[in-house]
Amino acid sequence: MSFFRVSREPLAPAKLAQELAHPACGGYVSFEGWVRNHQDGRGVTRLAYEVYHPLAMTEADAVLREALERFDVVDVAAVHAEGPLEIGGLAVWVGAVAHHRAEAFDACRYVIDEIKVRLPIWKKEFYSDGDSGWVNCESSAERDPA
Amino acid sequence: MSFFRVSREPLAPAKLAQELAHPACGGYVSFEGWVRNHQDGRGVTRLAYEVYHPLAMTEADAVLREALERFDVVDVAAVHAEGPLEIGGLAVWVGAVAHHRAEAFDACRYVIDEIKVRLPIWKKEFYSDGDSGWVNCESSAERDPA
Amino acid sequence: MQLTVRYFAIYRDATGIDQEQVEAPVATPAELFENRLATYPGLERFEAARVAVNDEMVPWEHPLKDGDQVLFFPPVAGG
Amino acid sequence: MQLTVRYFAIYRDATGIDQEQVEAPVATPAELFENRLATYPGLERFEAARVAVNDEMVPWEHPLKDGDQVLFFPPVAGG
Repeated sequence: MSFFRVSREPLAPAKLAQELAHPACGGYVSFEGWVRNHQDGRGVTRLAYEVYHPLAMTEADAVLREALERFDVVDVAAVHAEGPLEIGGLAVWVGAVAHHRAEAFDACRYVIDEIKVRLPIWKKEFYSDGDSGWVNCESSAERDPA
Repeated sequence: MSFFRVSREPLAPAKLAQELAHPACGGYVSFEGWVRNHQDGRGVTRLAYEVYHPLAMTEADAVLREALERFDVVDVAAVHAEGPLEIGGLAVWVGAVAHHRAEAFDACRYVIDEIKVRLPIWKKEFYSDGDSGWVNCESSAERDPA
Repeated sequence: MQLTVRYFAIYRDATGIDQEQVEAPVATPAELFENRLATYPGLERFEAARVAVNDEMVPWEHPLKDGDQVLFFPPVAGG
Repeated sequence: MQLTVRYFAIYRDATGIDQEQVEAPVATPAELFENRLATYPGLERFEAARVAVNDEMVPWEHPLKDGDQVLFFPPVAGG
């Protein structure tokens, strides 16, 4: 039931929520990561995600399985965007359904926290000054030219 | 910016999220309470919410203001359904946007927790055996007929 | 004391009315509730029941004034 | 040892290639990275960089075998 996908098409949270919906489940918690117009004080105009699919799938499946084991949820799922995104675009969606909302909150948070640090996904930002850069990959040499 | 509404029309979370969207905000967390087909072991076929508007609005405004004060969020909002709902219908939506997702999770959770206990809203359930009852209002006499 | 009393949810079911005008020798909502219970035996003072006067939540021992509108709220169940 | 090496994100930018076949006297991904650094000075061994061999995450000191496919992952930034 739980699913993870990488999508080059715009994510549609309402449809995704429907996939998780279950007549026995009262509580649905979702996280959406929207593309911001700034990062570390710099203006961002757009960005692009690169995903290494084979390991992203393996790792995401592990994360979802862990969430189902650790929390009393009925289902969890996530979708991550790939390719170019505009400001306000949806980079990632995570949904969790549970009988009790506290478990849905915890599971949703766990999944997004783990996705951000474990999946082989890279984000390239394009700045308003024309520059661009891979997030979390700033060179120490560039950072400290002295 | 933050808003609370009572709605007799079906709630549309995607549209509500758009109302909260802000180009500077990366993290959106939402809670949706869906009508379940069971409660305390009884089959539920539908339900109806009654809302006392004047105090629901006052109390919801207080809850949202508290959330904005306690958590580092950019905006929070909530909508509650009124009147009849079918199984799977959306009873309540809460959304929070923040620069950092942890704050959005905390604020969203705070708002739904408080809404459930503080707002003058009552839920009448209709059971599959033809009976009906107001949730949390089971008479102690009925509960323990001996 | 002349009061307006409003009933919600299960209290409306128990009384069969939305609201009524009451002339009663009561000083607080708690006393008013007991007074109404004599008329409507189906009312129940749930532990989680609350009371508002003139659209403000108040304690059950809040002093009532002539002309107040008293709202009896059975236990809520939003969300 | 004959190896396939794949570069992602900033490592692709630094090398200008997606992947290459490498014949190199190395025993671990850590040594392979140093070896590739000699060819591509733009590579940087970030603290959060990771390595996978044949689509499994491994430690930098994982023993390599002939024919392995080595994936160099710069620090990730999903979500």
